[in-house]
Amino acid sequence: MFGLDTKDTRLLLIVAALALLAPFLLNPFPDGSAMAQFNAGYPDLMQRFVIFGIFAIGFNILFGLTGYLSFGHAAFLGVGSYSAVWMFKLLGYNVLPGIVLSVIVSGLFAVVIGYISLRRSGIYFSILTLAFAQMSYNLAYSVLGNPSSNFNLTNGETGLQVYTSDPQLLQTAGAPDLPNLFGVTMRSSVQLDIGPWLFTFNAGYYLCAVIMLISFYVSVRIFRSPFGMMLRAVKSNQQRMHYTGLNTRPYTLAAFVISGMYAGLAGGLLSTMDPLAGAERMQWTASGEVVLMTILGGAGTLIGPVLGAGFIKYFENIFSKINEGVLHGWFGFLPDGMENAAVWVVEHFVGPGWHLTLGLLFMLVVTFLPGGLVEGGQRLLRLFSNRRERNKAAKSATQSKPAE
Amino acid sequence: FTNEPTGSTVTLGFNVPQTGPYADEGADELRAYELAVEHLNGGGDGGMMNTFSSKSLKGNGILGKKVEYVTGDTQTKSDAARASAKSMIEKDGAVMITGGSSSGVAVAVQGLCQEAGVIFMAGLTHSNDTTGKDRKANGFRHFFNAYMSGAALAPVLQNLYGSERRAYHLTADYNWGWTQQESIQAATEALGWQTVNNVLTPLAQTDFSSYIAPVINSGADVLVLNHYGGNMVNSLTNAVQFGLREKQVNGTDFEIVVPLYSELMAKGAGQNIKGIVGSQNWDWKLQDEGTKAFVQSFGQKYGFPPSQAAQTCYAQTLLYADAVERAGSFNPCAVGAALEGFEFDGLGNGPTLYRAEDHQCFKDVLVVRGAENPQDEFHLVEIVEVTPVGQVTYPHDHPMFAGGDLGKCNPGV
Amino acid sequence: MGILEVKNVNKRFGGLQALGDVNLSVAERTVHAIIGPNGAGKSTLLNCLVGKLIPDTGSVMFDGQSVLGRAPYEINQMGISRVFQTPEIFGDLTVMENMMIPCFAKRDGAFELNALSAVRGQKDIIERAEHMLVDMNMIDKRDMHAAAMSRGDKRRLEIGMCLSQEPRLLLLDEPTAGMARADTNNTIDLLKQIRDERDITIAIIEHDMHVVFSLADRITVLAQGTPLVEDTPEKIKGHPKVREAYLGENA
Amino acid sequence: MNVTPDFNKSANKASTAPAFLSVWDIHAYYGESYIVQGVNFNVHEGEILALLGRNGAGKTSTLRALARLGDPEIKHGEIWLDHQPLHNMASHEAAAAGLALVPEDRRIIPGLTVEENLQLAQIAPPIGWSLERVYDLFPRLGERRKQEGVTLSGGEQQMLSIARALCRDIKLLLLDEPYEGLAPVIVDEIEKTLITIKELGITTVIVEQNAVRALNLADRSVILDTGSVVFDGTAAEVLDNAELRAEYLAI
Amino acid sequence: MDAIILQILNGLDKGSAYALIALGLTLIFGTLGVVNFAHGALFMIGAFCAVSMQRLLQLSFETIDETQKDFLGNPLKVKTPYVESWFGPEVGATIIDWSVPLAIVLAIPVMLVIGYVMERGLIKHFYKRPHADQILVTFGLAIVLQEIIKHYYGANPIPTGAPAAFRGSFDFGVLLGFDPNVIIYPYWRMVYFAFAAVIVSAVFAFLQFTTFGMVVRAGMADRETVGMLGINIDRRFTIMFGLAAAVAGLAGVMYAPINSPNYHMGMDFLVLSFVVVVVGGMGSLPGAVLAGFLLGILEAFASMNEVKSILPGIDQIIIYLVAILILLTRPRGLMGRKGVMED
Ligand SMILES: Nc1ncnc2c1ncn2[C@@H]1O[C@H](COP(=O)(O)OP(=O)(O)OP(=O)(O)O)[C@@H](O)[C@H]1O
Ligand SMILES: Nc1ncnc2c1ncn2[C@@H]1O[C@H](COP(=O)(O)OP(=O)(O)OP(=O)(O)O)[C@@H](O)[C@H]1O
Ligand SMILES: CC(C)C[C@H](N)C(=O)O
Ligand SMILES: [Mg+2]
Ligand SMILES: [Mg+2]
Repeated sequence: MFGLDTKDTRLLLIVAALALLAPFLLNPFPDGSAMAQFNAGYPDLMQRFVIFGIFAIGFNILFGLTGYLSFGHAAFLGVGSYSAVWMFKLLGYNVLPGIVLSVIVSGLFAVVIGYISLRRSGIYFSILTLAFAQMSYNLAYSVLGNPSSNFNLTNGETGLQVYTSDPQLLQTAGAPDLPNLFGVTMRSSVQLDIGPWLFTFNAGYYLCAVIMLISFYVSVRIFRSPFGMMLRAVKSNQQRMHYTGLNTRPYTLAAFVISGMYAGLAGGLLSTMDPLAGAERMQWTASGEVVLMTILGGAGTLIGPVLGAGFIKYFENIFSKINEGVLHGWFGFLPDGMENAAVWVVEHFVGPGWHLTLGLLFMLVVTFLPGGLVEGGQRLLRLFSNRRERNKAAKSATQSKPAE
Repeated sequence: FTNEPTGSTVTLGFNVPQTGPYADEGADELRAYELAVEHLNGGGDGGMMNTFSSKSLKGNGILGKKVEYVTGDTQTKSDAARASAKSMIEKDGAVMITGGSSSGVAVAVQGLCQEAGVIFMAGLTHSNDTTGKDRKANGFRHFFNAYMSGAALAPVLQNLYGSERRAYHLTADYNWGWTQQESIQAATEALGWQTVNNVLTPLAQTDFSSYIAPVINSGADVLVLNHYGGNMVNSLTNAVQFGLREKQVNGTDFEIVVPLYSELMAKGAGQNIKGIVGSQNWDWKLQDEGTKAFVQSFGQKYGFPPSQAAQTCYAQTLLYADAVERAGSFNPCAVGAALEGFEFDGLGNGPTLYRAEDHQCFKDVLVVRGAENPQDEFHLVEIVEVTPVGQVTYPHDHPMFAGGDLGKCNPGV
Repeated sequence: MGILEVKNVNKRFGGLQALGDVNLSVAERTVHAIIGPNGAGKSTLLNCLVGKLIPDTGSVMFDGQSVLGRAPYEINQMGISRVFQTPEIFGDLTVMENMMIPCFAKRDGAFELNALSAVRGQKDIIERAEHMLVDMNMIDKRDMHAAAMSRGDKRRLEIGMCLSQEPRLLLLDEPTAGMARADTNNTIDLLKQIRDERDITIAIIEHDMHVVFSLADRITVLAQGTPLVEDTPEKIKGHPKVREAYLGENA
Repeated sequence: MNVTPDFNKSANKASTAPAFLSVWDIHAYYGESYIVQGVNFNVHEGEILALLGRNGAGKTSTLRALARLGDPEIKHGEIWLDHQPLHNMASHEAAAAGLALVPEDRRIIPGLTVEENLQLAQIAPPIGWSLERVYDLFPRLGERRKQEGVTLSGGEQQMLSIARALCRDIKLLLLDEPYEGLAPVIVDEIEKTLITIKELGITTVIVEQNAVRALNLADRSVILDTGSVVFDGTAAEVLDNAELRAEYLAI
Repeated sequence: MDAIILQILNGLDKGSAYALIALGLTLIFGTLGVVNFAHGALFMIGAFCAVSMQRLLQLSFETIDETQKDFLGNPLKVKTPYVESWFGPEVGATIIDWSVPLAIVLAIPVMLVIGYVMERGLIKHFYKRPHADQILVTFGLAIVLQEIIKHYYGANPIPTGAPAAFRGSFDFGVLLGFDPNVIIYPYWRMVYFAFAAVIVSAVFAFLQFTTFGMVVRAGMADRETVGMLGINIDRRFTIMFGLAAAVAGLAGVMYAPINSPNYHMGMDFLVLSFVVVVVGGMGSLPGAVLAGFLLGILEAFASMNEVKSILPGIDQIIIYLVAILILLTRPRGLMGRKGVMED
């Protein structure tokens, strides 16, 4: 289906099902229960899952396939965000022009940066991209963002936002004063009450989810295309490619630009969900984050980057919010002394300590699952299927011994 | 309206930096919030609820609903802060968001609360923009701002150092730095000081030596450090290393001024801060009843005195609760109306006005100085003068605050 | 006038004159062997032909066009393919994919953004690659990781990859080194076959005299960077200088 | 051919003299793939053993297992060299115990000069030939001592790799295709060197595609096919047994 | 003229910090081939060794002074450091004053142990893994180390002064014939520069005049072969790692008086030091040091007002800009070796 083989089609359908049912799947615990803290099925976080999923999928096209490790992809995310907000400022709150422009502008930006950076490979390439992104960040944070200067492109630390004095040329009188798609605001939600559960279906989320599915689909197509194969060949042996009559530069540049456009798209979507673009989006830590997402999930795999993005965002948003009060709630059933002890121990890993947990998990995952979360999943699957097979194979086992 | 509390409880969202360079400020803010919640729910000794001029709070929660809270990490990044605030609103049903310790974050979160239809009670934010260019109907600021720092400091500086001074500014190159510098330059120039130079320094800078060195031969005799947090600790340390404090220019002693002060910064700067003048929103050594009550209950609970960050956040929480009580509703528009133009006393800052036009609090501003011989680690800062509120008040359409528009209060869905 | 004309090529590495005034003319549709002691400059000469090295002086013409100053991929697209002395293959890819890549390069040229069509759908390429694998006697290794093959197999794969491009000039740097006798013989047969069936010119470097003498139409002996003699195999076999400097007693 | 595990390590089918190197039923894996599938053989002190077989038969894998390199991993079996249990050692310990491997891809260390490559072999004891002695044997290396090792010609690299093994004081030399890529005269040279080495009493295992040459040199021979031993006997037996040669060596 | 001399001095000083960090980093990164994102954390831990030494020396017992009150109105507890009661107030105070130099004694074993544990426990599994995995694991480690430090020492900077003897500044200008007080330079920064010079030459000497360096270089290029030659490369890698950790730690200890240590100071330096190492060229120690000084001096010049007024914001991007220019004109940085981390 869709020009994919059955395995990929199945993967795509699973991802689609997960994305569309996310409001249910991410809210497994009834409201008000102690575990409700772990629910992730609210619009903002779900949006982040899919948007950063897009970012990571795009990054993976470059890194996973060609092995070129860009340390400056956040620059494209930022450029995309700024472009979208500028569209809101100039044209109005319909999200379409913003999304389109963010992809175009980040693509152009990627052409320039990629053209220069791809002259080098390995760590030298990484540092070149890093340098470009850091320059963009520093300039966006200060020189290009001074509200009192005539040239205020980014609005500095505060972040670029829409002011009532902005032109908004296409904003019609009745249209909502919030990002919307032909009148449906990104913020609008439908809620469904089932017993103690409350499920929220948010317009913005579904827009992002659909775009994510399209992005994912495109990435599967790229992975399975001759182009994708060429990119893997670049990673494997550039020398051989040259002597096989292939010019690697346009291949890597195309991959770079495509992944830059994915990043720009993600940035644009971030702005449509929340119309403010901050400079930190371009900082090296943000570039590092997408690297971590991709590796954590499994670089070079189709679904890995999305998993990695979800994993990191989940920690950032859920674990950081568990505070002492919540912990006392959980351990309230214990006798006082033990309650305090338990709270004291766990406290180090949640709330302000969520970074610690994240750091430890990075170390554990990469040490024990070299292929990232995807490998973890595969091992689990293999464990189950092995058990089944072992039962089947038990009888014939004697024959399969190496015989000379 | 958004997140109308229907059950027996009401949820507030405390959005503070738990990681990053302001994590200590964030931790202190959180302590204050927890204390405030305890007091609102009738626990503890009641703290400033006893000294607060408005007597609507009864220690039975807010409008009879028990106060619960959720916390989040802003990481001092506008993005993360907004994400965290959004999740509090969308997931936890918070009806008010408060906290933060940077202007960028405050402006970003304030904008979000405006769109989402909840009240935002800003924590630490000192930029003029928060209640100037970026003011919002749903947002309120108790903390003072850069203009007020300038206005409070200038006369003291004139007293201490005369009106013939030539100032050299180092300014953190971001929004807060710019407004701070603009304010202090205007205030000092009005007294006859000259501004020799203003040099912008990158926010990420850690070693300021190459910015300090040119000061030596610039002919300036005052160095103004428009820096905050780690920036300020480092630039001040560097300035002292380069011997600026022992320096004499044209027969007068060279002086350093740090317009925005905090206890935590003073601690970070150590020896170097001694005798250096700056301004603060509040200090635990003030002798009014509100302060004493607050220091007592905070000190009992945590074992050390509260910072100005703690006081601001505590006051914001009480102010919000009180406004709800007086309005009789959690509706942001009703709460906003109750806060607008509200005059009160007993929260540690003397008589205070929440101005209707821009939602900025007007109250006395402290001019402080690094203590020469601190008796212990809590006495690093001493109060030089309490600048009366009249001297720091400005019209709401003052040019430094122009271009803003509160808009209409938004109660959300 | 040969299809390949090398004139007065010089190449120095620091103090070492790796190639000194090399002149070589390879006639179209012949097999030309280059032999010579280790370090004579044979591989260096090939490097100059495919753009890996640029000679200090001299000219290299292929089919009337200069190759100097062109990037390796352009030279390949002109019709020159090369097998390396140490196997250069795509280790992370499967054997089949290794074989498909040159087929794509042949069909689509140096770059083609073929990003949305599935590899599966490229019937012509698949057919070609499979055909080539059958020819190379490695169709059973179709889905193996290329890096996991034994070295002899890697070399055979690389030859197959070059052949699948149907080059007009094929440069082979010790193609059968490390190859088992049986496969060496197969390779000789294969090369003979393509020499006879296709419009191809082959330049081969080999230390295995069995291979050289079974295939070559002409032989150039290189020593210390300069051609010593160029002649037919029979003459070379008997050449006293060559025997002394290169072949030794057993040849 | 079925070789039963031989618990008496000094016993040997070919002779009754005690074995110096005893390889007993080793099974080795690259990750999941099972490659060396039960290899047994013994070598006597001072003997040369020719280990033969097709491409991919598992010769290199066997040598690598003996040298205790990480890949392939031995999951079963024992290796004894002069009463020392190699199977319990890491590769550097095996080297200290007197084993040296000349690997098939030569493994000249990039970034190091020729001389540094040799010096590297003389850091950990036991140390063998002096650099002068090595340069005497391979004058080409002496001339190029300051050149970066990896820029040597293929044949020169092969010399360097053998020379590096000689820089160590060894009891057992494992050669993986030492003649590959060498000019015939040099092959003669190296053959002479191997005879010298044999005279020094060093035990040698040689893997070579040029089976006839190797068998002429060797005392005994073991033939591998798909990871297990299919023949174990004297070199003469192989040379005489046309059927065996045809089936496994294609000669 | 005086301004330029001053900026050169500043640049040298910044440069020595960059050079020292880059030196340690390049030992691991350019020599062992491990992208160590935790290197900044090692620097930070070094600085906190200075803080800990200071705290250790200031360990005090409490006596109650009824005459004074604390902030809650209770009698004040007065703290007296043990060293002052043991050695008398004056000697005690001097010892406390010298805590930063004394911390070197603490830092060397601490850093060696940390380096050892880190390498044996974690890094050794990653030599053969892709750089991306190394980044992930060392980044994770850096976060963990930071969080631990933050947990014990808080997030705000902790002042850690140099000994009083070094606290002033030196009048360079007089030496060069300028008016007094025109070119002055802090003593401690001169100490730092000298210290950096000593460490850099010591490390060079160690790697240059022993075969150790060659072995480690060879080991990075091809571990297997080096092992095959009887060399226990693991042990040498461990030593190398410990050495690099110690260099980073010492750089941190001595840096403490220049900028008060805080838990994220390592991350602040990390990115820049990676840039420095790469601009210097992978695998080249002299390159790293040279690039450190070059970028330090350029940064100092770019922050001069004269320059900034022509190119606003240049000081924020100068390092990156120069890095790009250098990498585009010299493919392997200033002195990089071929083939090191190029793929
Ligand atoms: N990049 C280089 N730098 C320095 N010297 C080099 C370089 N490449 C090759 N050489 C030297 O040039 C000479 C010729 O090398 P080349 O590889 O062409 O020899 P060859 O004839 O192919 O030998 P073989 O048959 O052994 O492969 C050798 O002595 C070699 O050491
Ligand atoms: N790293 C590896 N991972 C998986 N399989 C491998 C690996 N290396 C070799 N093999 C497989 O092991 C088998 C034996 O390989 P080996 O290199 O030992 O053969 P060989 O006898 O030395 O062949 P040749 O004569 O071609 O060198 C081959 O089928 C090869 O594909
Ligand atoms: C923490 C604040 C009081 C200062 C901060 N830099 C700001 O932007 O306002
Ligand atoms: Mg060659
Ligand atoms: Mg082999």
